Amino acid sequence: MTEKLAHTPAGAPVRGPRALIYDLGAPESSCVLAPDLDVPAVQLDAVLGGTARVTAPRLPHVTELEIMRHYSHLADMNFGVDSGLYPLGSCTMKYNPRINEDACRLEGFAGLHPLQPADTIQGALELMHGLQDALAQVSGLPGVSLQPAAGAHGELTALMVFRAAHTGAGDPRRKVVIPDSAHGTNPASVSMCGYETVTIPSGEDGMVDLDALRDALDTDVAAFMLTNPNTVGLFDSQILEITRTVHDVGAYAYCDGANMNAILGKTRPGDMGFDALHINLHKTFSTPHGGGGPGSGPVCVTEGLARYLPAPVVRRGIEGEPAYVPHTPEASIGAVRSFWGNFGVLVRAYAYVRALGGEGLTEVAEQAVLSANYLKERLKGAFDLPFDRVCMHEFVLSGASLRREYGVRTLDVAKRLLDYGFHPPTVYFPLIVEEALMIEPTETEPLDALDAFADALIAIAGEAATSPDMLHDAPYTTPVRRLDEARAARDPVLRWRPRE
Amino acid sequence: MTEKLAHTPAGAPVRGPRALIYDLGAPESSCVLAPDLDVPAVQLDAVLGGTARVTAPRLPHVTELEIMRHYSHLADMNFGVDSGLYPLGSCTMKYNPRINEDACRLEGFAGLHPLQPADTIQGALELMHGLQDALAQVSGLPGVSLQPAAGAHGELTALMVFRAAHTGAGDPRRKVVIPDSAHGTNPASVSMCGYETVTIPSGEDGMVDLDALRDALDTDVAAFMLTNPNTVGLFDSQILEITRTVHDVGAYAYCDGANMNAILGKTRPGDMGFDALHINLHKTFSTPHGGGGPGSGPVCVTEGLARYLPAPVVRRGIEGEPAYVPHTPEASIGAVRSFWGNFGVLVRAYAYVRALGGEGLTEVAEQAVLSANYLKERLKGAFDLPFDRVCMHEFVLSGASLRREYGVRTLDVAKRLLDYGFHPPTVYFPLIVEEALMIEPTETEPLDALDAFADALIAIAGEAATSPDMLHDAPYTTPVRRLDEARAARDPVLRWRPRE
Amino acid sequence: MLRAVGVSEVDELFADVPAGARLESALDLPSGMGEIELTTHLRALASRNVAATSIVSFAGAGCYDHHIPSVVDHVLRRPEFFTAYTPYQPEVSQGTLQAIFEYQTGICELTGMDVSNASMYDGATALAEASFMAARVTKRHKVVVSGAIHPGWLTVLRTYAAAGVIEPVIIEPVQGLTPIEAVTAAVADAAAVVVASPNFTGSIEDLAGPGAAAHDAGALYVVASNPILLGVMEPPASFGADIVVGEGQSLGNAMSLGGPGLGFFACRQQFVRQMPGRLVGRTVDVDGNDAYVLTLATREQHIRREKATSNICSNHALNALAAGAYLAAVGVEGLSGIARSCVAKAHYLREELLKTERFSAPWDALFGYEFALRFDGDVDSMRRELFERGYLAGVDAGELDARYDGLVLFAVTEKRTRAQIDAFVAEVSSL
Amino acid sequence: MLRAVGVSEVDELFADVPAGARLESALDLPSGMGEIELTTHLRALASRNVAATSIVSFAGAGCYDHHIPSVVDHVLRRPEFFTAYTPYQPEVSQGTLQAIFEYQTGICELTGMDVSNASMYDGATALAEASFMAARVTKRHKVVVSGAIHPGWLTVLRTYAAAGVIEPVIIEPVQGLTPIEAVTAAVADAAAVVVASPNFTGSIEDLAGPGAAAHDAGALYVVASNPILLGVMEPPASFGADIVVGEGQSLGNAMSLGGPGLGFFACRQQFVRQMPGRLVGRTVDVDGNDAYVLTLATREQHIRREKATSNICSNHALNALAAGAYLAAVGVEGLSGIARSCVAKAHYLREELLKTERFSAPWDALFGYEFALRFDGDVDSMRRELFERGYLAGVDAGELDARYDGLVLFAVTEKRTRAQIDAFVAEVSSL
Ligand SMILES: Cc1ncc(COP(=O)(O)O)c(C=O)c1O
Ligand SMILES: Cc1ncc(COP(=O)(O)O)c(C=O)c1O
Repeated sequence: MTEKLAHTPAGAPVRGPRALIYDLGAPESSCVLAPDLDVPAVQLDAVLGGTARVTAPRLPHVTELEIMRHYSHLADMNFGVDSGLYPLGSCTMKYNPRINEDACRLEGFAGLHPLQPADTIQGALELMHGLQDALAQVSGLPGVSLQPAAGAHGELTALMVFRAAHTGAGDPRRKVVIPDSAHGTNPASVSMCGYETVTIPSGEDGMVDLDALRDALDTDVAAFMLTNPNTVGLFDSQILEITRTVHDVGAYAYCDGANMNAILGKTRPGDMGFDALHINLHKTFSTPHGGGGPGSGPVCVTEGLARYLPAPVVRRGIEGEPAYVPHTPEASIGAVRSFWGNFGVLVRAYAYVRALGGEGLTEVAEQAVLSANYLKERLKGAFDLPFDRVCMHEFVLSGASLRREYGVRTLDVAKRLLDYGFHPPTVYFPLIVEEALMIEPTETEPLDALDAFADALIAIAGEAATSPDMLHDAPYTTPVRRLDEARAARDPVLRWRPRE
Repeated sequence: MTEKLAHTPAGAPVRGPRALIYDLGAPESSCVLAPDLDVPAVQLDAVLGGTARVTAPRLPHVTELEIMRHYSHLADMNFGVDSGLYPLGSCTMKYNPRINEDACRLEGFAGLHPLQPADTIQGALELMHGLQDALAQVSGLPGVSLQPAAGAHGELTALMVFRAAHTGAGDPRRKVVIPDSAHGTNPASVSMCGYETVTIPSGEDGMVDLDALRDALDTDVAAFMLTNPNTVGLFDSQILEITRTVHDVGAYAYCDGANMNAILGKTRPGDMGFDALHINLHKTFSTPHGGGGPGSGPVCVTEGLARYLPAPVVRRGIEGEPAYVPHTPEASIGAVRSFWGNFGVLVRAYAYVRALGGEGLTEVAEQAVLSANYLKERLKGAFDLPFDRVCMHEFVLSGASLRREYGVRTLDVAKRLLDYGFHPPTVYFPLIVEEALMIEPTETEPLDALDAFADALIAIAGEAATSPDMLHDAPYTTPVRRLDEARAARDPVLRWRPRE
Repeated sequence: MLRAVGVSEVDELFADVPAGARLESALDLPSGMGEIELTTHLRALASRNVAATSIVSFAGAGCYDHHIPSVVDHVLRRPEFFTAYTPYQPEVSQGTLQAIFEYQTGICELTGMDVSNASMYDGATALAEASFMAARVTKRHKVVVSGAIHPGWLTVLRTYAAAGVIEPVIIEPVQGLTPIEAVTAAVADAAAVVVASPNFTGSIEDLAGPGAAAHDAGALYVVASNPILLGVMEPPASFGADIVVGEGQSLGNAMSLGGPGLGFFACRQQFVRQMPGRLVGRTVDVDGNDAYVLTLATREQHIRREKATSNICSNHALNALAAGAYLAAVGVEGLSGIARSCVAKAHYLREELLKTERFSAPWDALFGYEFALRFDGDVDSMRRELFERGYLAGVDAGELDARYDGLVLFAVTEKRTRAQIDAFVAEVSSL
Repeated sequence: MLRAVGVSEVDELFADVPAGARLESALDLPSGMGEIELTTHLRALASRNVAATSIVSFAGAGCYDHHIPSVVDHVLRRPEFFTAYTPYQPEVSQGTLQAIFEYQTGICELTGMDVSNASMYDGATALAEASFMAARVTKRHKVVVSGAIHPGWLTVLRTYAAAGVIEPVIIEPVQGLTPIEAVTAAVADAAAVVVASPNFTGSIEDLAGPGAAAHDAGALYVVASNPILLGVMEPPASFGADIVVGEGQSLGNAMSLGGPGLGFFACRQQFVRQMPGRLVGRTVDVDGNDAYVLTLATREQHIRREKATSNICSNHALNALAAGAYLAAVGVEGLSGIARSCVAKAHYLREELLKTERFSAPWDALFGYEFALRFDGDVDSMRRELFERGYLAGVDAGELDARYDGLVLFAVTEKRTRAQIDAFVAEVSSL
């Protein structure tokens, strides 16, 4: 006991595994009850016609104190951007400004019902209109839908738009081409939209292999999807040729905008020749990731495609209308989710845009790229650097040598970083780099933090040489340690059950 | 390095000592700046007449990310009621309901200027009036001032009222009698009010020694101050005789209401014969302690003394006035601080009163007393129990035997409790019990938590027998360990200075 | 930093951007604002809206003004939760993972299903994903859908269906309910039968019939539920549901103009490997401690790519966290009490509105806490007039679907008091 | 539990309460409310107030409508801070302790003093405590106090003085300033000379004169400061202050009807052992790590009892935490910018108000961001009328002290815009 305690951090019950909330409390506990009924009671069985519940659900039975302690304890076991550097490549884990959190909680935003008359939500519509404008401006693509709930949802929406446009033009198509470095959502969205995925290999240099692209393109191809800057953190300098080539067969060029943070104010997907783009507001526009969501994935399209966007979009009112009104584009595909979009997220993104302005957004890109290059330079001695050139906002290291020489894998390095107090980078993505470590520091990390992170990774590379076995067992200091993931998948336990 | 890291908890930079915020950041960083000036600029030196600042203060230079990380890290090193059981005797560390925190932040409360016209703050005045009423009701003393900022401030206020009353009656007095078990604020308040403290010893049983009291009383005594239930957690059953005796010499009986939590709805200081009382809203009325404050220490007095209370109090308006108006009692002592009181704290206390109602408050006392007795019964085998009888909301154990038999002191026990994830009880107070451990569980702790705490204390008593040395070095698992307090006092370092 | 990177100005780092794609001018956006101006600006925008929560609202139609327990937002404000990414590193993500595991449990308990995923974007997309899943499981395309479901959800389903993966057949409602005969007639070769209860107009459907029809035809049975009512209504599992979906906004999430909400998605154990979305499972770590982890990821896009069960990546984890905290705050007693309160108040309002004779009942179906009435005048001007007087007089159902022209949909939550209802009815009478 | 305790009902535990003192009836209080009703009730109360922050406020007089950086409240909401007690157990209180140590540093930097305590209740009590401390240090009683300090603070000082420990001698202001001759005339045998700059009417005092007078007479020099202005004004230390106190509400704390605010208290090193209040100091732990701890506790009531330097126990730690976070958020550039902005806007408003000719200058003193003007009509009805139009037209100084009858005190913070000022002045002109 003592021994164990001596290794248990402060507030022992506050760290390490914790009972499920379903196993806490006394049976009669609860925290918020309905108010006393001030209207005549109803006989549930009568009004519900025999569908009244027979067996009550088993829900937690706890007091408010127990709830706060429980979630405080859980929070203590979590690592967020506020806990330390979170260089998850492709995820843009920048700081989430607190004023955004305040803004979305203002009653004039949080308390709005989605079906209120338009003249009672003019502030909200003005905000969405302003955000549409800003996204059109940074993307160079004038048609904007704020409806998609996340990046993948935006991809799907854009593909639906392409389908509608091709079908509308009497030119239905069946295939979508993507490079092998693409994020998994791209091919998955392709399938959901009823297209077939054609994957082309990337070039040696991580860029699009133009020949492979040309080979894959034909008049049955609806679109080519590309992340640019791409998933190895490089800007594809052939981009104008790529989009031209795609357009040549009557296909659309789609930009996965997950990496917009690198190019804000420096170059615009529309100017690169893309026809459509999604933007992850939860990456580039500083809205929090929420432990997995909610995000928001607005889609920006060319003027020609704007008529297909899902409804509603917000436009300025004309004579006799309020200043801003909802609008259904003429050939709208319909709607990809309920109501307007993830409005609470849009408020945050809008606040961010207004805080920074055009100049500030441009500085974001510059600093993000500068910080990534700085880290890359500091780290390229300790790890393999497959693409040794200027990178954009992120770069990919490889642990191939560490693996070959010491049998230390990238996973070990990642887990060991946890002991040093850092969140690991994205690992094993993109698939085209062996033992990949994809590092995106973001512009909000101070130099101190960048240096401390580089120091840690360099120290770990040293440990790989001297104590590889120690690394296999890392981490040592986290609330739980390496998990048996195989067991979780083999025999899935996906919910609490009462103890017998 | 590895060795050390292996003992460093998750998110290493998030636990353990941390750099001062003054040593972080880059020189040019900042987070919130003034808006661009939209009026003519002024020449500071001119308008300030040569008092313009020559050398700028050295303030932190950090980004918002750095601020949040810094304070998140600091918070992680802190233990609050939300972290676990906090049985600090005499402090009533009950759960702080979150709705109170929401309420005091409503703009209609938080955004009020103290000198707004009364008709523009009717909601606030109604709230304060309601709280005055509630405190009068639970105390049995009809005159209430919400102005004092804390318990000690309330004591001082009440003593000032006594002084004014005696002086007003042409009977000025010089002494105040207190028992040796009194809290330190009592004699300190006595001195601040220009009185002399006369300390009388407590009886063997922890109660007032009536004979000693009678001996100390004379017509130069202004007041007798008593905590009842007292600081060993017992209700003094001679209370009616005590207050009668005090009144017999023309002195006032003052109740230190720090222990009101035990008696809500069961008995009232006014009915016990007390003339005045302070109530710590940050104890009995669930407002948070804030890491040391702000609290609030309203004073309740008899009808006869109400005319001396500090101004303003809130009364109902009469013909032609708003519903509630500020009022200066006819013989008011003046004011003991600026404006109305700690209004933000009053809002929380009011919310608590309204949430519980009379019945709920009474249940609070019952459960607080029951929980304390339960813990006492569970622990009396493992520690000495100087007063082995029914207690009120708290009780005092003694570590005298542990000290004698194993050389383990109460301080060791307290520090060891930290390793088990509990905040220690109040130790070495009251002064009249050797190696005291004063335990107040409060009514909000669930049975599970009480049992876990009892188990931990019993385990530690066991460790005292088997491994006393281990206990001398406890705690082992906290962000920092035992501190060199002597050094802090010998050579005080009370502020950051820039590194040379 | 520039020096360390070996460039003399930052623009050199953007040399890969070809001349033709470079943005030569500055972004045409309003210039940045400090926090002080921004606060003023945002407050001004917010004040240009009239929040439903600041007046007396009877609007529902998929987004409800339920009480949000104070503790929920205090949980959500913990930065360790909201500033974290998807819990890919379980060693430092046990907070999110355990909270989601608890959320999954709550959804299973409410719906009676075996497994719940970690959340979807909203109820409408959850329903669309359920249809896609049924098509995958049954290798069929036709989806027989009650036309009485939310018109907005129908639109989403139709939009998703344009890709050709599913083919919805919409069953025209009769008297506000889904006619079982029409379902039976359409069900042959169907991948799924989809019914919502309560449906868009608040009516409670007979859930047993369509379930039997579905199963007889080898189709899956997909039911959309209201999670608050599941506190007092028999779970869809009892009627044979294979997949249960719904909008979970009511469980502790602000209305926030309808987003972000919470799509919940639960199904029977046998279909778990066909589910869309993330799943959190329990396992042990090397020290033998219980620990939680994302599992069955081979269904997902980052592993399975074009063969994935869905393209979803970011979900609505924080909303699920809110739902978990909500269920903990109310417990079974609170939830059933809230549901009873809503139901009783809705029945009271309907009675009183009928008494005014300005409203008439379009049909006589059972309902929970939402119902449709026909107004004897112009719905739009009635709602505007009542808005001026401080009431959000339900939802103009005809605005969502011409099929419902003239109908007003009223929802009554536990937040409404009898006094508010009486005052509202008095205003209606005085129109 | 009853069984474990050995009683059959809970009332047995209250047997010690004598019959005559037992409360036989139930408490006469409104019955309890669930969270839902309570939320409604509290919102209704709040809405019966018009928050100064929701209109355009020019009120100051000791409580100021400065911008509170968003980050400050996010820090304060961490339950580990606000649900903790006074940091008596340093091993699990490093968060509070380090934050206070940083706060103490900030106050020292602003005031130029050597040491700051961990906070007092408010500016007024800090001033009273400073006078008591001076009496203790000098073993004298007389305190020569500028009559130009805040009338509310004067009242508090007089109230505290009734105990006889100090004897204030109030120096009547002349033309809104403290006449040095009068100070010099009164200073013999004084424990302290007390001056505020800016004073109640916003005027900047000559701080050097009274300091010299105090020191010549062997008295301590106590100065009350405005912490925002210390961003651009020379610290009181430069004028010989021995103790500097003030109201710190402006540093990140809501106005909240004037409480809780923050009393700051700083002094020269040589007096540290005579200071009231808590002090946090740095030391090391057994492992040699830097650590923070409450120190010099032998000054305090729990150790020294009747000989303590003050009776203060609970202080305003959380407000000090807010002040520390505030100073971090604004930094030196932000603080001086905010101060400049306030000063410039106040000077602009004064100019414009004088142009209306409804106001006249009672004197011609230098000022920071608060100033007094004489109104040519009834102050009360003017303020009421402007309130109706959305303005809190300063503070009626005569209400606080008859000496200021007819004077209106205007404070202008960085939150006010020129547009607001111009619109306000236009309203004044139209009166
Ligand atoms: C390159 C890329 N594309 C698409 C996505 C999917 O975005 P979301 O998670 O918002 O659906 C991601 C997210 O990680 C990504 O990195
Ligand atoms: C018995 C007793 N009296 C008085 C006080 C002083 O109260 P405060 O800290 O609110 O000034 C305390 C606080 O601990 C106490 O326990």
